[in-house]
Amino acid sequence: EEARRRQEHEAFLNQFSECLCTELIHQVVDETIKETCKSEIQQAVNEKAQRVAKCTEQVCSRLVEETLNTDIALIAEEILDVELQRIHKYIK
Amino acid sequence: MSKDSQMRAAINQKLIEMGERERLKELLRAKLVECGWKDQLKAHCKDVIREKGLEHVTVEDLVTDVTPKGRALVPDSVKKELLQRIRAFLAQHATL
Amino acid sequence: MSKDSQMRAAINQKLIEMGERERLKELLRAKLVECGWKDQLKAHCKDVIREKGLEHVTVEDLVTDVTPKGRALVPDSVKKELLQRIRAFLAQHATL
Repeated sequence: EEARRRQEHEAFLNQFSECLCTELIHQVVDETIKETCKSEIQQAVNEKAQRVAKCTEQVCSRLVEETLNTDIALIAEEILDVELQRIHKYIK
Repeated sequence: MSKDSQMRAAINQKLIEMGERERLKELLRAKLVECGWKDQLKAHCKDVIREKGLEHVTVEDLVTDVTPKGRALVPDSVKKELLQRIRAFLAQHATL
Repeated sequence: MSKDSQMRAAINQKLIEMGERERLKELLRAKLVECGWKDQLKAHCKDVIREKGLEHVTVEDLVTDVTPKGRALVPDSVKKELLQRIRAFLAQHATL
């Protein structure tokens, strides 16, 4: 009787251990998955915001550069023309 | 309440009271980092975000997507180690 | 194409599509006149011509000579205003 009871108890403890093990794994794994998903999405959002900010600055700089290149060339041409005309008038 | 249920409740209470349940969870978390599971999970999250596009993924979507793989990726060695630790605790507290 | 290049292309496309890029250039030109940049640059061109002698200066030479100062003379406030305007536009119109 004692041996049978001990055997039953052993079987119970084995089953209990297996169940607890599975339960803990599911709990910890699920919690970690949730935390990781949240932090990975947050990280992706932050990275994207940084990229948008950086690229916007680059696009802005390029636009300024392009406009300056065009305008500086136009101004230089205009001033040189004016000076040439002034000299021509003076020579005449 | 059956005898088994009573016993289960008593062990669970003991595990909580003695802080063993939290210690087991901590051990598991550490093992999941140590074996590379967490890095694999992060990489999988990044893949899904890249594939679907950030603007099309919510945290809930991502959890649903990665959970099956996340669970499947837990190495047997980690499960075995946890099981051994649970058995050792129960053996140590044989009166339970 | 890198992620940065893709992003820059997307921003530019949005600005061009809605005519904002041209409006921004016009705004910049207006600001450059308003802050005296254009007058300063004209004066600088005249100085260079005077120093080098009219017969020794081509348009290309003059552009090369005055460009560094032309760039440096753009007030930071003008650049900042332009950047803010682009940010506001993107916030209102673009899903990047």
